[in-house]
Amino acid sequence: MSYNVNKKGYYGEFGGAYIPEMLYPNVEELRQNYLKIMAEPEFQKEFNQLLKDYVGRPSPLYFAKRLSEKYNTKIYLKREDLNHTGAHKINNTIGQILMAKRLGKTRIIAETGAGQHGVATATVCALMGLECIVYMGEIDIARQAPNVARMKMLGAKVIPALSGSKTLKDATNEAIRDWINNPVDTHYIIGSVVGPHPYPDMVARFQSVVSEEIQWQLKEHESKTKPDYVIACVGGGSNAAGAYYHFLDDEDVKLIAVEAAGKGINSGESAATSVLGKEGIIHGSKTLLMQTNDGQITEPYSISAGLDYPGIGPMHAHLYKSGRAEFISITDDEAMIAGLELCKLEGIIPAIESAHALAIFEQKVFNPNDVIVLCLSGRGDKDLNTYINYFKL
Amino acid sequence: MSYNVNKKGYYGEFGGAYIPEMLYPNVEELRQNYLKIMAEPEFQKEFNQLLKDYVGRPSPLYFAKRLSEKYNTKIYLKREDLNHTGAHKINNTIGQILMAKRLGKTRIIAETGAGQHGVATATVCALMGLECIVYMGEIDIARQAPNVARMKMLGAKVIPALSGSKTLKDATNEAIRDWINNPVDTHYIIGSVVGPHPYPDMVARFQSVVSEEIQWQLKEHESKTKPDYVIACVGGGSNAAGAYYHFLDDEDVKLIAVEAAGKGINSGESAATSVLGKEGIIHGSKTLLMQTNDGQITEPYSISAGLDYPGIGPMHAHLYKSGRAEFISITDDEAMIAGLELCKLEGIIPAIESAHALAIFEQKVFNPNDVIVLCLSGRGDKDLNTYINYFKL
Amino acid sequence: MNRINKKLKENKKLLSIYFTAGYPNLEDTTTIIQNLEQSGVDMIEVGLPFSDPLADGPTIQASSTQALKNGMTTNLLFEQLKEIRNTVNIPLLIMGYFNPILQYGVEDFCKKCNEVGIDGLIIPDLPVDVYNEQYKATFEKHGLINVFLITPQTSLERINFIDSISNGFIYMVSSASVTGSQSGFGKEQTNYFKRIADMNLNNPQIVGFGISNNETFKQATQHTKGAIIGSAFIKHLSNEGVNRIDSFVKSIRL
Amino acid sequence: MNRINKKLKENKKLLSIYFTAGYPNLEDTTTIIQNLEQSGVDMIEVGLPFSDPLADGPTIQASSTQALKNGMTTNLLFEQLKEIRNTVNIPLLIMGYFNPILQYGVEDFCKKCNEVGIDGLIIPDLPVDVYNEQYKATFEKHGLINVFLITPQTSLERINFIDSISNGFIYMVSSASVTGSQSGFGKEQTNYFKRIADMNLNNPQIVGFGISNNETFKQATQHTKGAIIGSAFIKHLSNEGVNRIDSFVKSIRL
Ligand SMILES: Cc1ncc(COP(=O)(O)O)c(C=O)c1O
Ligand SMILES: Cc1ncc(COP(=O)(O)O)c(C=O)c1O
Repeated sequence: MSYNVNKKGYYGEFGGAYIPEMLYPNVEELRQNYLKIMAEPEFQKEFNQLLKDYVGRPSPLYFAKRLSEKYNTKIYLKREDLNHTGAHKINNTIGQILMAKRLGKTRIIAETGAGQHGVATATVCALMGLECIVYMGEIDIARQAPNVARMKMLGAKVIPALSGSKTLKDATNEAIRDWINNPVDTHYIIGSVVGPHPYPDMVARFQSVVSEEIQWQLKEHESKTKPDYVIACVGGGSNAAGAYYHFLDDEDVKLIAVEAAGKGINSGESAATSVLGKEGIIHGSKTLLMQTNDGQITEPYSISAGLDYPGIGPMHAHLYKSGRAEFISITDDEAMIAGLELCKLEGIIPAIESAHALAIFEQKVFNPNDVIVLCLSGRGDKDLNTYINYFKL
Repeated sequence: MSYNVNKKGYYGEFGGAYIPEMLYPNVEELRQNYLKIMAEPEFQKEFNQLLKDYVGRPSPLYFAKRLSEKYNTKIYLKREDLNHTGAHKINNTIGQILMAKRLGKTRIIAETGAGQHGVATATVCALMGLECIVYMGEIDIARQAPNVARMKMLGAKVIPALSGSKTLKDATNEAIRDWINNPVDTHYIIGSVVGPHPYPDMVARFQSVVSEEIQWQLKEHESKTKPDYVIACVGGGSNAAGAYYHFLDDEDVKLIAVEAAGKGINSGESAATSVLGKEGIIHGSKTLLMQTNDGQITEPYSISAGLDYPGIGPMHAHLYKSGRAEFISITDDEAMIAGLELCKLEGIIPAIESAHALAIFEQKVFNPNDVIVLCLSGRGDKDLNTYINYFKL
Repeated sequence: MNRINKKLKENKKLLSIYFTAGYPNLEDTTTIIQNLEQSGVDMIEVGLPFSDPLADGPTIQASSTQALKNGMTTNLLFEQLKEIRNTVNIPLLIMGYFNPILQYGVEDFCKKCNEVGIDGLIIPDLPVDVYNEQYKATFEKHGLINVFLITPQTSLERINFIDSISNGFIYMVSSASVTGSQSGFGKEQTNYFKRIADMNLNNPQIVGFGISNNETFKQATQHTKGAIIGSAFIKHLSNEGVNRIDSFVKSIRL
Repeated sequence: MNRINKKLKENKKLLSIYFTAGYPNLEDTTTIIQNLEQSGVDMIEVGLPFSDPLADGPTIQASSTQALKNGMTTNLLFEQLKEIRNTVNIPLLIMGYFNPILQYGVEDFCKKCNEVGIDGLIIPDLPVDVYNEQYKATFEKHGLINVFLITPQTSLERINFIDSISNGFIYMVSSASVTGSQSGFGKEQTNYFKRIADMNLNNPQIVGFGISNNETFKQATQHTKGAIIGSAFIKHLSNEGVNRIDSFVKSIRL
């Protein structure tokens, strides 16, 4: 069984491009060109140079000694928090901005939840001198204020999404509407492995640098290229996709995907798509999503803006359905405690998204000899207010 | 002429250890051991491993294309902003915490201005499981709130300095008082190339990794190991010391030090020590400092907390007096505009400290073929409020 | 013969109206349909509301949200339409996003449409090729006409393909945009209408998006078979409820 | 013979008092000195205020800040002390940080001290070796005794060295701490006092830091020549101004 995308844009039964005709030319243009462009040596050179000199790659693979001691196993953190702008999101935006330029686009739009993708998009737009519009749910604008300020500094226009749950899902709707209205000059930089084909595959490929590095970095540390486990949080699933990518077809490497249980799976305030979701269509892709019996998309909830999304990318839907990855849900409280624990043990303030992944060490027991790579998808600077208020520091 | 420290702890006529007897045992212990410990292979190994896997070194040397085009010269940015915790400060705190552990210390104190050194100290203390107390001026606590929150998250105790100008100078006084009161178990991690010998030399050596990397990185880009200019902002002078270190004795490499002119050199609200200062003693070191005719230390002013210090390290006093480095003062307004310019041209939000260095391109004309390395000492996340309010974004 | 095909044969410019089922009040559906027919409307798109209507502008979005709040569901809509053919003769289409239909079951949905007398479907996010490969047979089995959209950016080749698999009309989006975001047509649009007309497609074209009054209706139908009004009618419903529907319709066709 | 040396020869435990010149009011300096002598104090340290007194606790810090605000300067202090020897006989030392002295010029400063009748200096941040190499000759030329500090952490070797270059007394810091931060002495301190006494140094020892009342004065002087009170006296001045200085002094020596 392959866990990668097929020619038609599907992962197993998930994926595809369920888009209004108005988007067809744009998406089709991308579909026809993305692999060709990505294969161009000039593209590769520019992409890799920027990842190195601008983003600061390779991001370290850090052996977390005190965390490992506490949980009596071997935990490596893949330090995407050290990337320029503070999360894995920029791997993708660098790739997509180069793509957009080659497609002759002059105007860039994006959706954002935690604001990391918005900042990463605003950043590459500044770098390339392109106009940038970012849609962001009104609630996320309030809870991720530092990132809103950063986008403004970078010259992006931040437009609040006022409909629905006023979070990532609604920001995505608004971005799609913008793209429909601006079909010629605009490229939509989607921030995760969601959306119509070829987005999930394209974003996964741009993020795959994460697992590419893990292979040779692990070799330096452990004299082997594959870990026993790869763990990542899943909002849309891009950091997980990047961390899994080169291990997808190697079943020796166990994959763990961590979702946000919010106030509890059965609380009605959750974003644990694999448990609560059913097959359906969201944002142009057939995948798992949280919805009513009637097919109305549910308003999700998580303390973490980046996980507060009612779907997961089609790759992850397939990994779940096929059993290739284990899915675990983590509540707000568990995540917050794990986030603070990393601060205290390792001197690293994680994004609350990443803190969800960290919380699994309280849930699942590993062997002392297990080599675990956890994708630390972002830093917690954007979440300081949430942490401080939560812990009353 | 040598620009490095001599055996007695002086740079030319500057330096020494003008400390109360109560501090003598601590400072002497350090003086007798620091070079020995730093030379130990075990120390080197641990230090370099942490710089690589934890801090994320090497920090990139990034060719800033659009900035270079604008100023018609070749500008490379040394990306210390990409280090873990967001500034160069952590190079030094990693070194000093390893030093402190080898000296058997269990309690760490530090002063901080911008909060970057406080965060970097709190970080390494968490990493090593050591108690951490950070002194910070009350005014700086207000203007660098995100860093205060980070220190708390990391488990450090932040104690406000309420005397004097309530900024870095006063926080340093408080830290010294603490050290006097706790002479046995405590190590004082000074955050810049200031203080009594051997601090300026020790901190410069820990920061020297910056210019060590510049050499081989520049070779990759320009097929030569030395730039025509190295530019850095100077608060106490540690990022500058690190960026200059391996070029100090090579007079082909021109050094430019950028100080904070605040509201203008002659406004009475400034921190431009080289212009306004005279020789004297501050925080245990003979150097240049801003003072009254009577020898009372002046309360400095800069919009940038990290440059708001009435002295400079003795290395810099010597570089100034000897003419080895050119000193340029930049006002608040000039720095803010240069900071925003970097956001818009390169997608990088610089610390306001670093923005002072960037502002010199409006002051000084370089040749199109000049290869300039500018130390981008830190990222501007801590300064978002100041930027947003200043530009009314 | 399907009511849509019959209607398309009439020698007139067709006026089609979209409204969101369950808006402004949950039970307004049949009243609105009846009033529209009585006012001389030729065809109606009944909107099945969706939580995330990403091809719609703010007006239709807001009406969908309100309709869902009011309690509209797929089952309820079919319930409301159960007896519609006792009173209404003009073609009725359901316009809705694919996910609610998928959850209902595409086969069940088509069957039910047929039972209550729905003539066709417009599903903006059901792609042409997916329809063609997976659902065409089902739709046809239940006598439903599926309507595809084209836009000014749609390639000639693709228009021909869409024409080849259509058996009713082609929904011609006036300009690339979400619903409700245009005011008046310019030269660009007129050229586009003419360009398509000159293709002599098998299926007639009906223009949607941006038609709000007599002037735009006339512009839109100069080279086409008809026009669809959506947002402008939703605005009328917001302002006046189900009252004075006939004067709204008359203001369009004069 | 220097007044300090003469005083140290007296067969009694010496009480020395520190105050900050210019505090609480700018012109209080001579009044305070005179009152202290009249109350039976043996020696006085006149504090030259400094903006950044990093070896001092909050009480003395605050008094320095206030004194500078009041307008105290090095020149003014010398001006105030110009006639002091007309009325005061006990030894007077100036205690201050090095930077103001450096700015005045060390040679000029020493000369001026000598002129107005200052007998010695205590400069906490002038290191022993710098003094020894650069300034000893100057101090001696102007008849000034420089007083060095030792603490419980000072090594035997270093104490012997300090003793060798001292020619007055050794300022024994009671415990490692800034001024004003102790309350009462414990066994550790007493052992330390005794340990130093047993060294039989050339220079007698006077204890400072943490002496605030009769009890601590007695403890401190059991094994030493005398004790210095700083913060406790500054607190008296804050509360009562220059009034009742004699009752403060009597409360110490009873
Ligand atoms: C730090 C961080 N981690 C994880 C996520 C979740 O996104 P994804 O699942 O695409 O990695 C986000 C989204 O904003 C994020 O900012
Ligand atoms: C980002 C940054 N740059 C520069 C400085 C100034 O310090 P130094 O001159 O020691 O590099 C600071 C001090 O906090 C800082 O945070």
